[in-house]
Amino acid sequence: MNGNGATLATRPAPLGLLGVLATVGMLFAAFTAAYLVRRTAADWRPVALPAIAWANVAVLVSSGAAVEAARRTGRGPWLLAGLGLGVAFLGGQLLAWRDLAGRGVFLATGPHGSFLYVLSAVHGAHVLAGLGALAYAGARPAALGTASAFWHFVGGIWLYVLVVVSVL
Amino acid sequence: METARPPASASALAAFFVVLAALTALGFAAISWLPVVASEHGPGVDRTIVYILVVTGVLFLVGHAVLAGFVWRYSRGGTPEYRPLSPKVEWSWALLPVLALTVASEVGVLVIGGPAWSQIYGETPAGALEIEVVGKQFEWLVRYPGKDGRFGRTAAELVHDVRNPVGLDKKDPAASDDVVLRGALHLPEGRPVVVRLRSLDVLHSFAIPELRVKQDIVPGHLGRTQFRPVRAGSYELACAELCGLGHYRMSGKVVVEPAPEFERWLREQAGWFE
Amino acid sequence: MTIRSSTLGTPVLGLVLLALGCGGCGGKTSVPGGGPETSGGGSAEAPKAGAKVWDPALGTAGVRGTVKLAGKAPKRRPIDMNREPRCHEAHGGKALDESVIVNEDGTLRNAFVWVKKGLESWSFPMPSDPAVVTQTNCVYIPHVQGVRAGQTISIRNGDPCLHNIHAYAKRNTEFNFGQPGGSAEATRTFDRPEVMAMLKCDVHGWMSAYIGVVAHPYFAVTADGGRFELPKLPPGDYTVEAWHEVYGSQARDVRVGDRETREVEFQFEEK
Amino acid sequence: MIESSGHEGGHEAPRGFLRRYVFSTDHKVIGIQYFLTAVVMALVATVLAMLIRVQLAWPEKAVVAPETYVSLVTMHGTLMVFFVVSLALVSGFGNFLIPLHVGARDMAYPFLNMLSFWVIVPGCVLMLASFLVEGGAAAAGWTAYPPLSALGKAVPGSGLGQTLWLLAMALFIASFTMGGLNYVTTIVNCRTRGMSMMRLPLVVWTFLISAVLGLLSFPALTAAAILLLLDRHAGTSFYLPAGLVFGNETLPHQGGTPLLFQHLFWFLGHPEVYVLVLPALGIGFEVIAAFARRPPFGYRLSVYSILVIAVLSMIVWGHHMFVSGMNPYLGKYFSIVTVLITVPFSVLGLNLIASLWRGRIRLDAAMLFALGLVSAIGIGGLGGLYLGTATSDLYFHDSYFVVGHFHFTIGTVTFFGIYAGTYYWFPKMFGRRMDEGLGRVHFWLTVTSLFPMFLLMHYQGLGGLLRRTYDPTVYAYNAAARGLNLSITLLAFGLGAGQIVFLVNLFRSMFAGERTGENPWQATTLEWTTESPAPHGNWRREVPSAHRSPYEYGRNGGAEDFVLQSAEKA
Repeated sequence: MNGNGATLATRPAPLGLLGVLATVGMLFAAFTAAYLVRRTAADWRPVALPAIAWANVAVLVSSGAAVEAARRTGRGPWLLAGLGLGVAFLGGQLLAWRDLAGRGVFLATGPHGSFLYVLSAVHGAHVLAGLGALAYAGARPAALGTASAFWHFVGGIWLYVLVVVSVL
Repeated sequence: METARPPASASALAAFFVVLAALTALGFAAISWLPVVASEHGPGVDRTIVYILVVTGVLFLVGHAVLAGFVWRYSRGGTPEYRPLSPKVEWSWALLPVLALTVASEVGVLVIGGPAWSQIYGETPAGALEIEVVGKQFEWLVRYPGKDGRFGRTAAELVHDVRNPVGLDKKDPAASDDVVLRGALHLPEGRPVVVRLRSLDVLHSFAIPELRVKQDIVPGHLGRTQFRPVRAGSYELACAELCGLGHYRMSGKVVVEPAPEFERWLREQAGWFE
Repeated sequence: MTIRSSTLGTPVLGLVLLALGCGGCGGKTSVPGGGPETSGGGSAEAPKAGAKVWDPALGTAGVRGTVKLAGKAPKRRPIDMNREPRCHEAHGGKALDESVIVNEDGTLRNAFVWVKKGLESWSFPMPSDPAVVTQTNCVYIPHVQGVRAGQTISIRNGDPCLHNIHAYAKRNTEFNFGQPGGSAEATRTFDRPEVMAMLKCDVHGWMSAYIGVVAHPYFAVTADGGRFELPKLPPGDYTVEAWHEVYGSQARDVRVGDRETREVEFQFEEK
Repeated sequence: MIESSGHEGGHEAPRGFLRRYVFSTDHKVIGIQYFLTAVVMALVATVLAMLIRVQLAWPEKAVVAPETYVSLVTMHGTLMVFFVVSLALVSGFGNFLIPLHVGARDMAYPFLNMLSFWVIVPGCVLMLASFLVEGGAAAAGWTAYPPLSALGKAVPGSGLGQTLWLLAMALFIASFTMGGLNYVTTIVNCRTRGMSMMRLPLVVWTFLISAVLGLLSFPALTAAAILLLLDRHAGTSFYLPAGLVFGNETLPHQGGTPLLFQHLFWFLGHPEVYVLVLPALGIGFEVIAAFARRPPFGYRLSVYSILVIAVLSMIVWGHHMFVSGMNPYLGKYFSIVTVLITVPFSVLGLNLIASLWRGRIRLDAAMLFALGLVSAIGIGGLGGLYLGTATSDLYFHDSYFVVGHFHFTIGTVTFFGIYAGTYYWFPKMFGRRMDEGLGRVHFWLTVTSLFPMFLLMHYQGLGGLLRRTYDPTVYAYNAAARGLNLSITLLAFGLGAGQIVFLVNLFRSMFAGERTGENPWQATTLEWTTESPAPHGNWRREVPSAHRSPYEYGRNGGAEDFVLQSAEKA
């Protein structure tokens, strides 16, 4: 690792990952706080979530399962499946946006809709980053542990976001 | 190695710290620049300031005296020694600042400052005069409920800077007698006042230094502040929150007058739609 | 000299680019209304390229008329200028709201009358003199005026106090700047035709003025007698519009032939 | 994902100018790049400050336009906090020092480190370019409160200038986050043998805590900025309520609340103060130990105090909002916890002073600034009590007292940290010394102008002078307070002149300073065990191990009165 091995020689990846997760977690915590404050306003009208949102969850969860299988077995096809499902999730999110737009809910139509778009877009950016990490891990299997942990975290964040926007 | 005299630079630095501390202490004679107090809760605010001034003044002077003394004393060479402290000594040493600062600072917040804070944000006293102050770039609009004692309905859509600056609804009978003034606030001496605060555009802050009043006005929220003017006179209303290029010019006039004069003045004011 | 962001930016950026060793990437400074331009081109209502140049001196057709107000003239509201004592005194404490001014004969002042349609195929020489807006004793003078699209507007502060000139417009670029007492005159331009652009002073809420930006020189503002006159037009079919800040606008179609002057009357109603 | 690369198998220095000095992954080069970028930004920010002072000294001359003035105060604050102090102190010194101090050949993620620098460069360019766009630079204050920052109609600077401001800040946050990840992982994972956490130099502790604070608090500003951008450009109403009137027309927004932004902003904004101040204190500890020839007083106590400050700093943001219309009970809570921060701070301050006790003080330029820093902490820290106590803040809020206060804390403490650090570590950066005589001139010009200048601002605050006022003569009540403005402006010129001395010294010494050896200050920490300037990979030989405390000064008496941290125990 570091030169002549005089260092503690612990791998920095887990801690670096923890840092990333902490800062991403705080980002969504900040959005949650904004959501909770904003929803107390008089103009708050809940928007029904697109039905496909739940299908997307299933896709994302299966993607997580596939990546996990890839991590445990070290087999490429699992990873490819996980990647494919991740891309499918993003496509599904776009369909969800189309569903919203089709119902006349645009970014600036109302606060709940605004949050749906913003949260899914910010989450989508992290999904893209996760897909990049998984693809990188496809080339360098040593990184798969880190990449899959990030992927699970991103998946978990989306479940959390869905709970926030549908229950609160 | 020890020499009798510290090098000139050490003397100079020590002297600098002493002079700095002395001048700082002297400078706080600027406490006399606090504008005259004209509200009931004002002395509570001033008391808090003076309390902190004394506490921090003592800490500051002692700290700088020690700093200057150490610089002067330990710059003459001598034999330093390596003597790290045991955790126990460290902890017991820490007790001093921890206790002193905790007590000193919380006394300021809770004991000295608390009562004035409660006065400002507590229950509205009975018999209070209610007025409305509307902030907009870069003017203060003041509304009195008029003869019926009720504020009429307002709506943002009705606002017209020249013809209807606070957006009074002509159709509401309570609105037609509402008095609207530009940049002038009249208050009765000795009577509690509640101010409803609104903004038409950006953040403003309703500040009257003599009354020790400062309250941000948040558009979209109906704010409020309360106080009791106890000293007749003419004061200034300032905007204390950056509100644009004319922020510095967003001034107003505050006239505190004996209650009968205030009542007479108010009766003479015509309603906006009269 | 007063430093504004636009003049400040260049040296600051220059300094930085220099320091970053990135000489020669200077950007073009955008100065709103930097100087007079010679045509009101580029907008939908502006004459097309290759339009015939009309010399108003040759004009023989004309439209004129009166703007009236039906109903009881509203009382002019006094303006409370107390916060600006010098202005207050200059008006003897009796400044009045200028939004509706009715002449004794029932005609309306400060109505803006212009040829809205019918001049698209002509182009007109641009006056070299700037239009002028003056802030005197906390009032805009004039209250209503017309300018040519692209004509320089010179903005002067005759008062010792700060005014900010905040232009509200839909089709033109809005601007907003402060003119502390004693400032040099500033110039701005509205590039596109627009009736009306509003000027406001945010420091003195009672101060507002209206500027009709027109692609041609055929506009007028009514004064005493509520009269307007749009002379020296090319013969043709026109839509003439009268605009008033409180009563809105009315349009009339009119055909004028050679050596002919048509009379048009507008009547607004006070409710 | 990101693989730790380090310098696997040998550590050959990259060849070619671009790889060595421009797109370098060497933490030392990156640190110096950050530092020099900060110098450039400091020049601009200083010019802005001088314009502000000129306007305030002669308001009747209207030297700058009012709308430009609000841009000046906004940009001066933004540049100084985020693009000068953060860059020089945290990114600059942090990058340069951390691997050298913990005994690593480079940061844990060198490529990420390079990326973090090259993300901030366009950020700087965007921020400065905003002066050139129509309407000028952002003008809603460095806090960018909406609705002022959200609506171009509200102030000219809230046009394109504010958009560039937000984009530049986004790049800054991205860069700072990458840096923070590197700091934390490097400090925790890449320490050399024997370098236990309790053997870390205090400055490394401050960088660690500062990085953790940054990672946890900056996302709030990211979220706030995203929502603000959408309110500005996409017509959403996160912050914009119904009923905003401009030009007699009501805007279509509904239901937003401007206070939301303030909470999010200060959730970052307050910890940011400690993100900047803590490393300056850390540098103070290093320099004072080396020049007083004593171990810093109460190492453990200082570490715990830093941790307590970090925790407290995350839960006190509301003290910036006492008069914002926040719930008064919340105000009381924030007041109670805020003033508690003075407790760990006073422990740190007293530890710094006590470190001098029975020392053998050498007053080199680095030490002069470190001692000035101690004094500034005293003024800044105690001044905080006036503002942390809700009742007195009612009077001082948004007055020049606040301006004076934060110029001592995130202004003076941080700058003195930067200066002390520069004089101290310059030999390790460039293999040469800075000129000591010029250093002293710099110090004396600085302290004799800076201290009175910002102290006078406190008194102006007592007199009720409000901040961000273009022409204070509008009000009569502040006549006494504003009378100091001319003096303050003259002092500001003096301060500026002093900094020119520093710049001359800095650039002259880079090329013509006296050459130095490995350990010119006879200091103990690991960076002094390698040559000056430190080579690529930091040590040509094996990385030294840590065998003892980082501060064994005054150990043997006599001339060789110190023992290197890497010296094996007998």
